[in-house]
Amino acid sequence: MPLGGVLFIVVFLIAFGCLMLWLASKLGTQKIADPVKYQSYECGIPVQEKKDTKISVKFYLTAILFIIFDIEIIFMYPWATTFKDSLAAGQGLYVLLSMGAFLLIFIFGLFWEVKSKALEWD
Amino acid sequence: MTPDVFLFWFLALTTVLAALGVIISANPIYSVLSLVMTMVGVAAIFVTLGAYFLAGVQLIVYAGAVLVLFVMVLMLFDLKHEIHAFTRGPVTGAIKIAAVGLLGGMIVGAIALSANSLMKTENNGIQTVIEGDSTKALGKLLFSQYLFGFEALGVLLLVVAVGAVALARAKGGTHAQH
Amino acid sequence: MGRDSFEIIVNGVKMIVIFLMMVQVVPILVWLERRGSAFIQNRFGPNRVGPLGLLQLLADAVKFLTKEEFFPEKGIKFLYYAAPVSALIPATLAFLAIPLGAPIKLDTFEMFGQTWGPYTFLIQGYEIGVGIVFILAVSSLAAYTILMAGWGSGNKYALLGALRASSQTISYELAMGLSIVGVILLYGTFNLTDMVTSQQGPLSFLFQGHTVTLGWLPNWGIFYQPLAALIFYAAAFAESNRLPFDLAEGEAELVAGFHVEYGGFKFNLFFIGEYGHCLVASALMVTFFFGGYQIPLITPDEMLVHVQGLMGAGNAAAIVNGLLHHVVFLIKMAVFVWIFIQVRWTLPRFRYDQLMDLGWKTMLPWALANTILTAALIYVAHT
Amino acid sequence: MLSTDLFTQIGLGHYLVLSALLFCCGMAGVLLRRNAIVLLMSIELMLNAVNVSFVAFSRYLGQQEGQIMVFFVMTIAAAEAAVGLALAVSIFKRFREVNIRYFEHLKG
Repeated sequence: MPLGGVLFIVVFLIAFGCLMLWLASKLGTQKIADPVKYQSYECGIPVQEKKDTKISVKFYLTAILFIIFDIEIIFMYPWATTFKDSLAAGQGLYVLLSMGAFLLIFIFGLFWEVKSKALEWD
Repeated sequence: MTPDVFLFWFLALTTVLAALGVIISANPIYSVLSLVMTMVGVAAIFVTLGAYFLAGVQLIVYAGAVLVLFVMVLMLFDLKHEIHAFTRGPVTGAIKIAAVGLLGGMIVGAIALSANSLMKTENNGIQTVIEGDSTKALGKLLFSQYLFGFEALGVLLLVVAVGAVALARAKGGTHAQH
Repeated sequence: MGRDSFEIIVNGVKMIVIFLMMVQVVPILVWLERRGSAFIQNRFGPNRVGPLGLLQLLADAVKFLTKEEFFPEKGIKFLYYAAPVSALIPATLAFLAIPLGAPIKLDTFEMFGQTWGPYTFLIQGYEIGVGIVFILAVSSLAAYTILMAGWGSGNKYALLGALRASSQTISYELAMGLSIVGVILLYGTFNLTDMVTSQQGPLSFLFQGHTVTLGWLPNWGIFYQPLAALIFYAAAFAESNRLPFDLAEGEAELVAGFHVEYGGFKFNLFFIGEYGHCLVASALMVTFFFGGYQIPLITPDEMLVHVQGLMGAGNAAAIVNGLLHHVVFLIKMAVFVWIFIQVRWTLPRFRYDQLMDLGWKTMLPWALANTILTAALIYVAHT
Repeated sequence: MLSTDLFTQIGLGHYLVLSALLFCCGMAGVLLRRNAIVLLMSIELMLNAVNVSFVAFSRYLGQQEGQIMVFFVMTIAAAEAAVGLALAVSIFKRFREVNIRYFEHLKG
């Protein structure tokens, strides 16, 4: 049963990773306490504390568009597996056209996103 | 105890504990990571139910896409600490928990009471277990009986794409002042 | 020892062996990468420790293990340590689902005074019916490793690097997923073993009721889906965050992206994960487009007959046949891994806007075009 | 009548109870939490609980329709998350906080 195998290897990997980290911490050289060493690494200049780092909302937009298009792509998978079977069953044109309509919506969405400059990074 | 039974109890326990983690942890980052755990557990439960393709879709869509969005949003907001993680007032809180407990008890009781009739349907079922090529059957059904719903979802996704972009787009970053 | 527990132990050991193979390949790849880059840039590269610098691998391992344990003061302990441990999981899970060699069909044999029934031993961690979907699903979980590392380090550059890396990964996941639709259309299945099986023998396909055969070409997917292969491979480069797509890390100019605060073995675990993605991408490339473990123009069954002609019938011949195909798979995979290295030291890096434009405005439309074209061609060919 | 069958014979009822538990967790989250994003996550949890029962029914009644429904529910849940988070972002931009008590300022 594949699920058992997957669970087994996940548990094994976690154990392996933890063991390695533990081993590395035991074998590692002695710590030399120095408060500066444990600060965030910002290329040597003193750490700057700004209340809010402005992060572009583009990252978030990309993620939203990713969800939408990802689902549309997932919808194509069952279609792709059954396409040859449908052809053999003589329903080829029907399935092709119904997917064609879906693809048209997809293309229109992609076209709109490009046109509306939602995908522009500057 | 057969492996299947062990798997079910193991997965059920993990999933429910992770789901509790979502609502209990005060830091939203831990909430969302627990939710990832829940989603992975639900996907594994789908596998034990023989819905292999759906399990994959569950991982790709929920764990891979939707929750990445949640994590990214939380990181963009950079919510260091939450002062009011839970609703205030012990009385309202107790009432709410009682309501949830009542609902849970009612559902579980209903299932327990109807267990006999459920078992009967199970025996009368056309075919108790769907084996093998359930993905292909899924595809065929999707493109015959449920074609309209499928196309409608395409349109829905288009509308959502347009709407979400229009909502979220503004000049500047997440911390723009107004 | 019971029969069931024996099988479970054999499968467990097999999975661990494949995982260890994957881990062991990483230092060799590092050596290859350093020597290869030196060769490309007309330098010597590591050549001091051992012959050809081969013992450098061992020295590196010792160095990784003896680094000081470090935890940044603003870090979040759980996330900081969980990220490198979980970095191994997606790549390993994906790699174990790929068929690495022809299945070995064993007849009954005697062992421990018992007769063991006929087995089919797969050179594959576990066979999953919906192979591609499984691989896409587990590799989509890789984004969490990056985000957890970025957040757990408590460093704003690490966080920015993590956001950039995950944005880039998900953007190219679209192109990758869409290019696979063409592949699924071609083979009509999600199962990787079935895909490999349908690529056996010489190139032959059905066109409007006639069977067209080209005896001198193998029946590989690359001849049906060249565009999908190109898009898939390019997206795989972006997915594994390697040059020319290593914006997030920028090893040479920027600090290091999401793993600024990591060092020693924790960094090494990320490193193994990253090379694991390269290996998975190369292995998938071989499986989808280059006939998997099959020797060109000869099916595994025909090869088994040849081997049996040399060694006589029996289990030994079956094992040799399986291992032979495994070696063929590794050779094919090595070619693609080498292209990964070659490209890294040949092409300069993109700008971030160019990267996003390439993913969304070039590769996604082309993958879409490939899907439509494939569907139309299959429709024309089958009517 | 408490026998070990309850633990060793996994049937439809077990999956339904699991689904109910997950649903209650989600509902408790919606009622008790104040962070808008956690609310959205709890809603996702409830939708997932429903998916579990759909798949369980589909399996034990031998009908594929349940799986199709799960497919649709997943799509709609993802769409809902996308729009909900877009709203959360615009609220955050105004008030620098995603607590639900700011939602009431949205009218007009």
